[in-house]
Amino acid sequence: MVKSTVTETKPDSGESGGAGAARKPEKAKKSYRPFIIQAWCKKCGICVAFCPKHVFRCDDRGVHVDKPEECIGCRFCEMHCPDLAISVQERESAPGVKAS
Amino acid sequence: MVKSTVTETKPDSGESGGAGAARKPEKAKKSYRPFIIQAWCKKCGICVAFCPKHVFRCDDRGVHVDKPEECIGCRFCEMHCPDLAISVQERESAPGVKAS
Amino acid sequence: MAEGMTGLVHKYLRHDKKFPHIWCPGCGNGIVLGSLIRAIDRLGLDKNKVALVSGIGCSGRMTTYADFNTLHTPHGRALTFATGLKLSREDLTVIVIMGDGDATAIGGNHYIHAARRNVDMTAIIVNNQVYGMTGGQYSPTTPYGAMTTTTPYGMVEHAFDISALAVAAEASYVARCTVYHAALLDQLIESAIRRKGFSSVEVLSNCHIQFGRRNRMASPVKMLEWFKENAVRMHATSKMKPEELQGKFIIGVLADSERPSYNDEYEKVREKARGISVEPKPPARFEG
Amino acid sequence: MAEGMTGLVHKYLRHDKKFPHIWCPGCGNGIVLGSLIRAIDRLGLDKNKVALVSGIGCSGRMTTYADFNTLHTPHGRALTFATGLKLSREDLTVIVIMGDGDATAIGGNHYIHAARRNVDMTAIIVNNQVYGMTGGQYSPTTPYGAMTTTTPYGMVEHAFDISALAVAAEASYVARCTVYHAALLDQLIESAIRRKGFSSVEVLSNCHIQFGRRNRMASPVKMLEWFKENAVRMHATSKMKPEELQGKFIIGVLADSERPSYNDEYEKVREKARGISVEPKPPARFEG
Amino acid sequence: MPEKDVERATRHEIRMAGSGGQGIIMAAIVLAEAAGVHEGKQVSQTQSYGPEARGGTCKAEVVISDEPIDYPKVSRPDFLLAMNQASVNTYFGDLKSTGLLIVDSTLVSKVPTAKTVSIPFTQIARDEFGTDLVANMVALGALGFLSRDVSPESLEEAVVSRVPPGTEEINLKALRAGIKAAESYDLKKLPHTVGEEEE
Amino acid sequence: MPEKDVERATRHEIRMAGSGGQGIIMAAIVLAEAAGVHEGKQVSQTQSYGPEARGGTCKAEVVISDEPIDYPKVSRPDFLLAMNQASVNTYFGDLKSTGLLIVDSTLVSKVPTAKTVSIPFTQIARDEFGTDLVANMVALGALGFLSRDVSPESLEEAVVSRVPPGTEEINLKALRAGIKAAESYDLKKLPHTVGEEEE
Amino acid sequence: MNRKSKDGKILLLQGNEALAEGALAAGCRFFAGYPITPASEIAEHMAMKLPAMGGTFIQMEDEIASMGAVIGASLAGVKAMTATSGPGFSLMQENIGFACMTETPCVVVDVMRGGPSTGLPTLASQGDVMQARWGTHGDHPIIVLAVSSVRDCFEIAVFAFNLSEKYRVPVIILSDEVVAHTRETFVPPSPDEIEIFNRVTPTVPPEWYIPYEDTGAGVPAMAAFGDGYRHHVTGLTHDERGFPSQRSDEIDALMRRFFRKITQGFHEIQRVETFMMDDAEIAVIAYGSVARSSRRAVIDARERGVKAGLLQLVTLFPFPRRHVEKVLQQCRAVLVPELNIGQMSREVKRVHRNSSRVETLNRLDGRLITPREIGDCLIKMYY
Amino acid sequence: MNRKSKDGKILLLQGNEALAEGALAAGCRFFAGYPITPASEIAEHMAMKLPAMGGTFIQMEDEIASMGAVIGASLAGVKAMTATSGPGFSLMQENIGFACMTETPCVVVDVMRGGPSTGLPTLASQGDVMQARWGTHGDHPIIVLAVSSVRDCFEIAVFAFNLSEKYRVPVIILSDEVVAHTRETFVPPSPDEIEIFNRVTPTVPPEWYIPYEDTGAGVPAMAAFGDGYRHHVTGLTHDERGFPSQRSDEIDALMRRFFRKITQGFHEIQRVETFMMDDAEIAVIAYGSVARSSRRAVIDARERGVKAGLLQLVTLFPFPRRHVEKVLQQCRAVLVPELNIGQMSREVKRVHRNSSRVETLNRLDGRLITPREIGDCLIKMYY
Ligand SMILES: Cc1ncc(C[n+]2csc(CCOP(=O)(O)OP(=O)(O)O)c2C)c(N)n1
Ligand SMILES: Cc1ncc(C[n+]2csc(CCOP(=O)(O)OP(=O)(O)O)c2C)c(N)n1
Ligand code: SF4
Ligand code: SF4
Ligand code: SF4
Ligand code: SF4
Ligand code: SF4
Ligand code: SF4
Ligand SMILES: [Mg+2]
Ligand SMILES: [Mg+2]
Repeated sequence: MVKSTVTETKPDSGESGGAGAARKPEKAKKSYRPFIIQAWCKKCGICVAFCPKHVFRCDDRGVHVDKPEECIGCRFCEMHCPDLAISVQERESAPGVKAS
Repeated sequence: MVKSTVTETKPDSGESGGAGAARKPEKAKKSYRPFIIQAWCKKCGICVAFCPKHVFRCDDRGVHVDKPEECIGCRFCEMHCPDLAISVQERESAPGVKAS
Repeated sequence: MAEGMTGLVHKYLRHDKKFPHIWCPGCGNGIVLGSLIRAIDRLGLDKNKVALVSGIGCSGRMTTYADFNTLHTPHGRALTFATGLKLSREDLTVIVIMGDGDATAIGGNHYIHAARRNVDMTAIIVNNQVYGMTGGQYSPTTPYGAMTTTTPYGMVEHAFDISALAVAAEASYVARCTVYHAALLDQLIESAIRRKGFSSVEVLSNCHIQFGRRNRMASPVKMLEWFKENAVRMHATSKMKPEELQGKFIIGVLADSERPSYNDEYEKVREKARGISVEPKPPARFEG
Repeated sequence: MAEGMTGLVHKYLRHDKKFPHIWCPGCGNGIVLGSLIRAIDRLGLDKNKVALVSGIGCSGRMTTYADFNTLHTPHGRALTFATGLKLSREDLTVIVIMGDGDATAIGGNHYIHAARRNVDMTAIIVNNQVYGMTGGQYSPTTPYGAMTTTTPYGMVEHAFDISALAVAAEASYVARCTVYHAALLDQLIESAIRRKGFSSVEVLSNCHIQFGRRNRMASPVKMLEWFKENAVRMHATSKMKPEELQGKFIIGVLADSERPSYNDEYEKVREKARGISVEPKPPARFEG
Repeated sequence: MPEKDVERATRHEIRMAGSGGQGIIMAAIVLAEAAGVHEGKQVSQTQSYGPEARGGTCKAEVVISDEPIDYPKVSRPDFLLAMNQASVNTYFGDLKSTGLLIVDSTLVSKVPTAKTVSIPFTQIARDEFGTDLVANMVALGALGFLSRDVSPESLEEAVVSRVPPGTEEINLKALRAGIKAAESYDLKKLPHTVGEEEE
Repeated sequence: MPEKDVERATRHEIRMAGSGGQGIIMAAIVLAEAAGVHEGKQVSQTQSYGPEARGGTCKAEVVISDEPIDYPKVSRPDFLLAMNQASVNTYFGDLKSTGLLIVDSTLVSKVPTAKTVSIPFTQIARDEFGTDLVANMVALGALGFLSRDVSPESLEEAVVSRVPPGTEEINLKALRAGIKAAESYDLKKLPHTVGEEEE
Repeated sequence: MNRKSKDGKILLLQGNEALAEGALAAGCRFFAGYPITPASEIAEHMAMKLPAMGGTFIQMEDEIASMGAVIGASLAGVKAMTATSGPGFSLMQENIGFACMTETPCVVVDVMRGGPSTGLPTLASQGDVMQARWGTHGDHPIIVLAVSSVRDCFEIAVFAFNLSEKYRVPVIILSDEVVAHTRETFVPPSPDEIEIFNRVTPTVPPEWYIPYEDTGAGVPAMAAFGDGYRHHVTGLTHDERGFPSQRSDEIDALMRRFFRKITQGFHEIQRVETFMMDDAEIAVIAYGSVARSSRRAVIDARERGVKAGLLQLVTLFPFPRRHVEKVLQQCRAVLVPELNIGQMSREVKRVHRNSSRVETLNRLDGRLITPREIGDCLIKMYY
Repeated sequence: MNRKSKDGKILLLQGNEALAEGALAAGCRFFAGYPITPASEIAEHMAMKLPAMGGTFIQMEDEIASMGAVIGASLAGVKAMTATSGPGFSLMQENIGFACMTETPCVVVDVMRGGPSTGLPTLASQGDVMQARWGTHGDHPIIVLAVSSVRDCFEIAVFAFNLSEKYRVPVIILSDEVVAHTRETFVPPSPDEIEIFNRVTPTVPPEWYIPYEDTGAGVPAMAAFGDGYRHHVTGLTHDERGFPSQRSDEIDALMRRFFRKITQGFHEIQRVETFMMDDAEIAVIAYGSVARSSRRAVIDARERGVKAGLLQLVTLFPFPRRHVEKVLQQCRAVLVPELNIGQMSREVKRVHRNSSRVETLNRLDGRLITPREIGDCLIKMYY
C-alpha cells in the first residue's frame, strides 16, 4: 500500500557539518575515504543526500561508497549517520572494518 | 513561653491603599467612619498600624475605633483587614452594623 | 444592606456558616479574599456563573467561604480540574486560587501547561513563600538563605520567579502584586479576569506565622512593611539597574497580550470536524 | 582500533550486544547519540564515572546502547532519579537524555525544578516535536497546526519554547541545536557537561515516521533540510525582527552563567551543621 | 459510666486544653519530658487540634505511669487543665470522679464542680512578666505541682531543655510563679470527687 | 502434536509475518474487513510486534469462522504468509499439517516444505508499480484468493475503504496482480500436507 | 470514518475503538488523556469523534492532569472518561480517590499491559486487578468491570457510564492488550436500543439543596456547576452540605453511606456470565481475554467428556460473591486462570469454605493463556 | 538536638522522630521528601540530622520526584528513604513499581491519615494497608511493616532497611497519626547493639558481573553506579544482564524470582508479636496503634475472666499466614479491629478455614479504637 513517497533532495553542497562545524575539511595533503558498516546501515539516505562530493550512491542492494576518491574528509556523513555506520578514515583503507 | 514579640510599627501616612490605590480619599465634603465587626476581628493590628489618621486603638479588650472623626475615607483599613471585619461608611453610622 | 466591605461580605460570603475564617490573625489570605470579592463585584458577575477552584494549603480554604460554585481539589491539581470545568462549561468564569507550593512545587507543571494552552481562566497565586498549612517547610519561592523547618541551616535553593515562568510559557496576562498593595490588587485581578485566555496574578502574601516568625518578621505589620518597602512598580524598572532590583518585588502587569483562547480554538476544531471526513489513521503502533 | 566513528563506537557502545539499534532508519536519535559520544570522548571522561539516565520514549532507548552506568527510568522522571544519583555520588558525571514529551509534558515540572535547583548535571532533550514511541500523538512542542494522531484536525495548542522555560527557571547553561548541525551539537554538549550546575541542550531531531510523515516531511532528508533552512544562530537574532524569527529555530548558546551548584551549596550546609547546635523547632503543626 | 479499663493505680492521665497559640502542647511536652526523661517514668504525650492554623481549640495529653503504657491516649483524666471556658465545657465530662479540675480563672468564669483549682494564669503572666505568652508555663508549674508526678527540679530541667535559647529565664520564672500559686492552694479543702454522687 | 482444540471445520486461521514497515498489519485488517464486513463472517484480527519502532519483526493474524470466535489468536495456522526468511523460520513449525505456506520469493530463498506457493510479491510490486510499498497488497491478493475465505469483490471493497484516499487505484491494481499471480498456481500439484508424515 | 459497510451496519473495530464508541453512545462528551500503549487508540478515536459531536477532547500534560480534567468536566455536568495503562493508572490514583470522596461520576479505562513499572508495554497482562480496587489511599468502594471482546467493550462502556451516573462513583474498566488490539466485527445497536442512565439532578430550589444528603438509595442528587446550585466540593471529609467536617458522627455517616450505596446495588452492579454451567462439575472462573480462552477450553473439555463450565466475571469489584459461592458449592473443583500471579483467585479463596478445590493457572510473560493450557488443567483436575 | 537528658540516655521522642532516628541508625544517608501531615516531622528531623552525618536531605517538588530521587540515591549505593501520607503515597506508586522491577532497596514510610483523598489530614487511619500491597500496577511482591510505638518506630526502621537491603525490595513502613505524634521516652541502643545488613555487592571482576543473576537466594549482588560495574537498569522486563527482553522464558524467570526470593525469606520477614496467647481461647489480631488499644483490652478482658490474647502483626505483607492460621486454629473466635472498613480482616478471612469465628471492629472517623470498644466486643464474642 502506498502512503506517500519519500522524496530525496539534492545534497547539501558547502556548509558541511552544518553551521558551526567543528571540523572543516582538512588540509588538502591528506586523503580520506568513508567506510560503511553494512550490517548497521539502514539505508536512510542521509549520507547520499548530503555528502557535498556525492561520494555515496544508493541502489537496490543498498548504499555504497561510490566515489571514494572525491572525499574531502568533511565528516558530515560520519557525524550524521544515525546508525553510526560510517567511519571516515585518513588512509586508503583500515584493517578490521568491512568497507562497502 | 516566649517565642518572640510582635513589634507594631508606625502607620503608613500618605499612599493609602498602597501604590496604585483605586480610591483616593474622597471629596472633603463627605464624612466617613470605619465600623468593626468585633466577632470577626482577630486583633491582628494591621488597621491600627497602617491607618494614616490613627483612627484605631488597641487595648486589652481588643481593637476599637478610637477617633472616628479623623477618618478621611481612604479605605486602607477596609481593604487590608484580613478578616473582612471593617466597613468604612459615609454616614455617621449605619443601621445593623455593630460599631465598636 | 450596609455599604462597604460589610455589604460585599453579605453578598459574596458564606459568612453565616463559616466566618470567622480559620486563617491566623493578620494572614494575607484574608486580604486576597477581600480583593477578589471586590474585583468580582466590580465585574458584576453572576455568582451562579463563577467557579472558584482551589488546591490544598491555607489559601485552598478560600473556596470554603466564597458563595460561588466552589471546588477544593487535591494539592497541586486545581488547574487541571479547572481545565475540565471550563472546557465543559464555557459560561463559567473560572478562577483558581493556589498557594505557592500548590502552584509551583507539586503543581508547577500544570501551571506552565495551563499558561501554554491558554484555556480561559484566571490563576491567583497566594505566594507566602512557604508551606503554611503543613507547618512552615520551604517552598520553591522561599528566598535564598531563609530559615524554614526543612532548611534548619538556611535555604540553599534559588527561588522561582513564578511570573517569569508564566511569561516564558506565554500566558496571556501575567501580573504580580503584594497584599500591601490591595487597591492595585483589586485592579489586577479585575483585568486578569477580563482578559480572555489564561491569566495569572501572583500575590506576595504574609505568612508571619510560618515564614515571618522564623525570619525576623513575626507580625503581619512587619511583613506588610517589607512588601511596601521592597515593591517596585513594573514601569519603574526600566530605569533601574539589575543590582538595584536585587531582592525587590516587581509589581504590576508583566505581560498582557491577546491571542485566541483554547476554547475559541477548539470551537474551530468542532466546526472543522463537522465539515470534513477524516482519513483512517495509519495502523502502526509501537511500545511506550 | 579503527579511527573515526568506528573507533568511538567500539569504545563507547555496547554495540556487540545491541546494535543495530531499534530506531527507525534515519532517526535523529542516532545522530544525537553520535554527538554525545564524541563530546564525552573529547572531555576524556572515565566511562565508569559517567551515568547516563533516560526516560521512556524512543530517545529513552539511548541508555541501552551506551557503555556507561545507564538508567532507564519511568516516563518523565529521569531528572528526579538523576538528582538522587548526583547528590549521592558527586564523582559521577550525570547526563540525562529525554524526549520532548518526557521532559516537557509529563516531566515538565522536574525540568524547571532541576534548572532552579542547579544540581550539577546535563539534560539533553531530543525534541522531535511528537510522541514518537507511542505512535505519533502531539507533544507540548508540536507546532501549531501540525497533524498528529490526536490532532486529526490540526494542533490548536501553542508549543512550548523549552529552552525559554529553562532560562526562566535560571538554568546555568541553556543551548539549542538541531541534528542537522551535528558539529555544533558536539560543541554544545561538551560545554554543557563542562558547566557546573544544571545545563540543558535542546536538540531538534527528526521523527519523519511519526511527525514528518503526517506533515509533508516523510523522509529524514526532508526533515534535516527543514532544520537547515530554518535555523538561525543566536548571535544573528539581535539583528532580526520578531516577524523574521517566526517559525525559526534559534540555535546556539541561549544562556550561560556561573552560580554555585546545589552540590556545592549543600556541602556548605554540611559544614554548617557540623559546627552548630540546632534549636528545637516550634511544635505547632497543622493539617495539610 | 466509670471506665474501668483505664483506671490503674500507677497510671495518671492528664489533659490540658485551651485555644491554639496558648502553648498548650509545649507545656504538655515539658511535663512529659520532666516525668519521662528526668524522673524516669513511663510517659506518653499526645495532642489534637482543629483545622485552624491558629486560634482553634487545642488539646494535649500526658499519661504518666510506672508500667509500660499500652493505650497512649487519655480517656478519663485525673487532671484537667482548662485554659479557657470552651475547654471546661467540652472536657469536664471526661474527668475521673476523683479527678481535679484546674482552670485559668482569667479566662474561665463558670466551673461545674467545687473540686476546682482556679488560678489566674494569664493574669499572672501578664502582671509579672508583661506577656500572655508565658501563661502556659505558669499553668504548667501549678499542674506539675498539683499532680505530684514530677518534682519542681525535673520540671525546671525540662523547661530549660525545651524552650528556645534565650527564653529560659522568663519561662523558668513563670514556671515558679505557677508552682507558688498552686502551693497556696489547700487541696484538702476541696471535695473528694467532682461528681454529684458525693452530694 | 496436533492441537485438537482449535481444529474446527468452520474456523480458518491465517498468519501473516514479515518485517515492520512491510504493511503486514494493514493487509491483515483488509482481509478481516473483507471477510467480516463484506462477507458477513465472524472474524478476529490480532497482531504483535517487537519494541523496534520500525524494522523489527511483525506478525498479524486473522481468524475467520462461521461461528462466534472465542479464542481470538491463531495457534495452528491454515495459511502462513511469510514476507521474509525470518518469518518462515520462526513460524513454519506452527503451520497445520494440512496448511499452506505462501512466501514472498523475492525475500525468501529457503522453504521447508514442498507445499509452498512462492510468488515474488515484492518484485511484482517493484516491477509493475515502481514501489515496494504495495507488495503487501500483492500478497494479500494471492492469500485472499488461495484461502477461499473471501471473494475478490469483497477484498476490493475492503481495500477501498481502508487505504488512504488517493491511493485506492494503485492498491487495487496491486491486489489484482496478486490474485492473478495466485490463479496461475496449481494447488493440486502440491502435496496434501506440509509435514514429513506424508513422505 | 469509513469503517462501515455500505448498509451502515457491520463495523470492524479494535477493542479500543469499540470502547470509545460505547462511551460516546453512553453520552460521554469529554475525554482527557495522555497517550500510552496499549490504550492510545481510545484517545485517538475520541480526538476524531468528539469535536463533531460538540464534545471535547484534550491531551493533558500527564495522567494526573487527565484525571483532574475528567473530574472537572463531570462536575460541570458532562459525562467524562479517560483511558490509560498501568503506569498512567498508578499516577491517576490520587485523583481517583478525589472522585470517590466527592462522588463524582467518571469512567477510567485501564488497558492492562505487563508490569510492574514500564514492564512489557506491548504485551497483555491482568496485573492491575487488585490495584483497581485498592490503588488509592484510604477506604473507598469502587466498581471494577472487565471486558473480553469488541462487543463487550462497547456494551460495558455503556454499562460503566450508567453505573457511574447512578451510583456517583468512579467506574474502572479493565481491558488488556489482547482485547484492546483485537479487531472483530460488530453491529452497533441503534440509539434507542441502548439504555442510558443520567445522574439525578436536584429538583428542589437551590436554597433547599443538600449536596450530600443521605437519601434512601444513599445517592444524593448532583447539581452541575453553573446551574444555580452553588455548592462546595472538597476532598476533605465533609458534612451533608459539603463543608469540611471533622465531626465523628458526620464522617462516619459519610463513609458508611459510600459503602451502603454500592452494597444496595449489588444485584444490579455484579454482572457475570455463565457458560455450560448447568450441570458443570468443574468450573473455570475467568475474566477479560482469558475468559475467551476459557470458553474454548470448556467446549474442548466437554468434547473430552469433562463436565466443565465457565463463570465469566464481568464485574470484578464489588466482588460478585454470591455468584462465586454458588459455583464453589456446585463444583468440586474450580480453576482460576489469570495473567498475573493470582489476584482474583485470592478473592475466590477468600469467600470459599473448603467445599471445593481452588486451583490457579498463572502466566506472567505477556502471553495469553491458551485454551490448551486451561484444558490440560481441567483434565488433570477432573480425573 | 537537646532532647537528651544529661546522662545521654533517655530521649522523649515523637514516633516520627524515632523513625528518623532508626533510619539513621540503620545507615540511611539520603532522604528526599515532600511535606505532608502527619509525616512532615520525619523530613524535618532528617533535614536537621543528615548534613552533619555527611548525608543529604532534599525537599523535592512532589512525592513522585521524592521517590525518584530515593531510587537514584540507592542506585548510587546510598541507603535512602522517603516519608509521606496517603495522598503522597498514591503519587509514589509508579516509582515504587520501578524499585520493585529493578530490585532497588529503599524504605517508604506512609504515616496514615483519614482518606480517601485529602480526607482527614490530622486524624488517624489504617486505610492504606491494601494500597501498600497493591498500589502499583503489575504484579510484584513487596514488604509492608506496621509500627505501634516510639520504640517500634526506631526498631522497625532498622528492620525495614535490613530487609530492603537483604532482599533488594522496597519496604513500606505503615505508621499512623497516633503513633507518629505520640511522644514517649526511649533509650536508644548503642550502635553495637544494632544489627545492620548491607546489600551484597559484587566481588567478581566487572566483566563477570551479571546484575540480575539468579542466585540460590534469588537475590543478585548489587553494584553501585560509579564503582566500575557499568550496567543497565531499566523498568522494562529484562534479562539477567539487565537489558530489555520480551522473551517469555526470561520474563517468567524474572517475575518468579521476585516472588521466590521473598517466599524463601518468609521465616525472617514475617514478624509478629504475641501477648497472652498461650492459653487464649479468643484472640485479637491487630497492628499499629490499634494493637496498643488491643493489648490494654486483653489485659482488661483477662481481669474479667475472658481468656483473651493478642496477635500483633508487625509484618502485614507478605501476610504472616502461618502465624494467623495458628491463632485461627487455637481460638474459637478472632477479632480484627482496624481503623478502616476491614482490610487485614480480609486477609485473615482468606486464610481461614471455618475453624473459628472472625469478627471485625472498624472505625472510619479518624479516632483510635479504644480498649473499651475492643473489650466489649471480646466479651460479647466470648459468652
Ligand atoms: C499530594 C500531597 N502532598 C502533600 C500534601 C500536604 N500539603 C498540604 S498543603 C501543602 C503545601 C502548602 O503550601 P502552599 O501551597 O504554599 O500553601 P499555603 O499553605 O502556604 O497557603 C502540602 C505540602 C498534600 N495535601 N497532598
Ligand atoms: C506514565 C506513563 N505515561 C505514558 C507512557 C507512554 N509513553 C511512552 S513514551 C511516551 C512519549 C514519547 O514521547 P517523547 O517523550 O517525546 O519521546 P520520543 O518517543 O518522541 O522520543 C509516552 C506517552 C508511559 N510509558 N508512562
Ligand atoms: S547515513 Fe548511515 S544508515 Fe543512512 S544510508 Fe548512509 S550509511 Fe546507511
Ligand atoms: S567525509 Fe567525504 S564522504 Fe563524508 S560527507 Fe564529507 S566528503 Fe562526503
Ligand atoms: S485589621 Fe481587622 S482583624 Fe486586624 S485588628 Fe483591625 S479589625 Fe481586627
Ligand atoms: S478609611 Fe479612615 S479609618 Fe480606614 S485607614 Fe483610612 S483614615 Fe483610617
Ligand atoms: S499559617 Fe500562614 S498562610 Fe496559613 S493561615 Fe497562618 S499566617 Fe496564613
Ligand atoms: S518513531 Fe520517530 S523518534 Fe522513534 S525511532 Fe522512529 S523516527 Fe525515531
Ligand atoms: Mg505557601
Ligand atoms: Mg518526542
